[in-house]
Amino acid sequence: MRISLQEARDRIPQRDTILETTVRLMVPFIQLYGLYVIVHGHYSPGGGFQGGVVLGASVILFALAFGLPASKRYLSESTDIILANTGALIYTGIATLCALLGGMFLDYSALAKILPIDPISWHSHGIFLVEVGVGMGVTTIMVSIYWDMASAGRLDEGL
Amino acid sequence: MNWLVTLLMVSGVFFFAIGTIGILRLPDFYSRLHAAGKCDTLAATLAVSAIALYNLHDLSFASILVSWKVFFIVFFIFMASPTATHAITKAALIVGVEPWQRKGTRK
Amino acid sequence: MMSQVFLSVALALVMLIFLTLVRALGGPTVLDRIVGVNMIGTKTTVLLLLIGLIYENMPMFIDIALAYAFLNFIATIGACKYFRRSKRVHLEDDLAIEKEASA
Amino acid sequence: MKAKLATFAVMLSFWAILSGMFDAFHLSLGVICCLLVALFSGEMLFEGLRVEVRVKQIFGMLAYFPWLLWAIVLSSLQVAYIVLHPQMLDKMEPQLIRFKTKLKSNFARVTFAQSITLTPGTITVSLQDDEMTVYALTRSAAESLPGEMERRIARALEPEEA
Repeated sequence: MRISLQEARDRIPQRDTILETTVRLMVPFIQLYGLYVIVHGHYSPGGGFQGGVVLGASVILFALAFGLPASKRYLSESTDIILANTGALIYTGIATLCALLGGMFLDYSALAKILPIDPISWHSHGIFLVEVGVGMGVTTIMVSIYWDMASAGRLDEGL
Repeated sequence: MNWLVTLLMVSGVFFFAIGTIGILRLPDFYSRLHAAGKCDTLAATLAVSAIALYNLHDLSFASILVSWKVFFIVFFIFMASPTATHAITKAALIVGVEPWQRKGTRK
Repeated sequence: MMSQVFLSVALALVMLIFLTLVRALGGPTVLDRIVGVNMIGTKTTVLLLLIGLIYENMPMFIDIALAYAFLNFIATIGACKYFRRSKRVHLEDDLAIEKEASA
Repeated sequence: MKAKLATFAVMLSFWAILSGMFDAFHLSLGVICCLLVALFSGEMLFEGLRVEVRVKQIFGMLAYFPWLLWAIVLSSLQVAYIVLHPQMLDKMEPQLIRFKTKLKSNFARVTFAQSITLTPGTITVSLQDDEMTVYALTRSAAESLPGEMERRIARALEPEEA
């Protein structure tokens, strides 16, 4: 049946079923990809920041498809803040721990005093731990920046 | 094998070219989306599967995994491209972009 | 021999990206620009894979291409969602209104 | 719970493809990452459906996929014909049409909508319950809907009702 432009405009539903179903199928894969980028930081391009961006983008995609309130049910505001602070704490904590144990700031080989494995492998493990912290921070800060900007700081309906 | 890869790749570029000419030549927004949505999906599928096929020329476990990863991009484009087209069409309809009409026909 | 094929295909893609840029820059409405940018994103994904083949460093460039494909899709959806709110999509109209206001 | 386990299995196979490294360190990290994703988005892949239903749908999609690929080739050739035709404006007659689909499940409807977007001369504008609004480029494309594609999707995804 042929219809006019105005009629089609009036019939656009509130919830977009096509977008929602596709996004549902995509989000877990994007999240796992983000985690993969964080974990394989020293073999492939990437690391904490890039993986965090992909992870944050997956939550933003969820928020775009289902609306801002649904995304706040998915990742609550308090969890978001706690994760952001934990991420920053991991980064600075490890860096300061190195300094306290007698090395330089972010000098991972000093960590060998806690757990005696050779300093070279502590380098890679230390970088890995720091990147997990950076990833957590970037993810949650990206999500909260999106929340603030999409709803002009009111954290209500949003885009 | 090399010929097949070349053939797939050239046809991919051909459809990319069709899509590009399409969005440059077609008269209105909605018909441009036709060129963008369909041709780009097919072209990306052809080109990316050619890359996955070429990647298998030294057959090993690692290269098979890499080819699977390349194929994942194909799956993703297959899901993402129609969804993006749909979202853009809907946005255009809501903001009220007028479709092109042939002279003499009424809506 | 195959690397020559890949190189010429990559060059052709770059040319097509420039042609698409015409629509992305000059499209009459904002939504035309979004379509143009989305198409450039698809071409860039393929181009990244081709660069990976040319430099024989496939595993690294696949990661970049995958991330690019994800972010391209998310950016398109986000831009659509944003411009759905604004009722004026012709940038020229906006410029004209601004000119009137300042005059 | 079952949905979470199934998500975990799917994620683990995806991790194996992504990572390609099977030493103990990376494998254990992979298990942790998959667990995290399964905990956070366990319900997302299955949207409240039973796991068996989703698995059946995936196999139905595999059966339907080759035909869809062929339809996309045809549609791209048609776009090529219109685009390269010197008087292309004569070939076009854009129109919006609306029709009801017979498909029952959400997934089948969305598959149908996406397939319409990918096949000759039509783009899905909106989908509300069983009503679809489609923008068609030519009259023949508009008249061909719902047509054969709906029957094929019904056979692939909803075999018990066909």
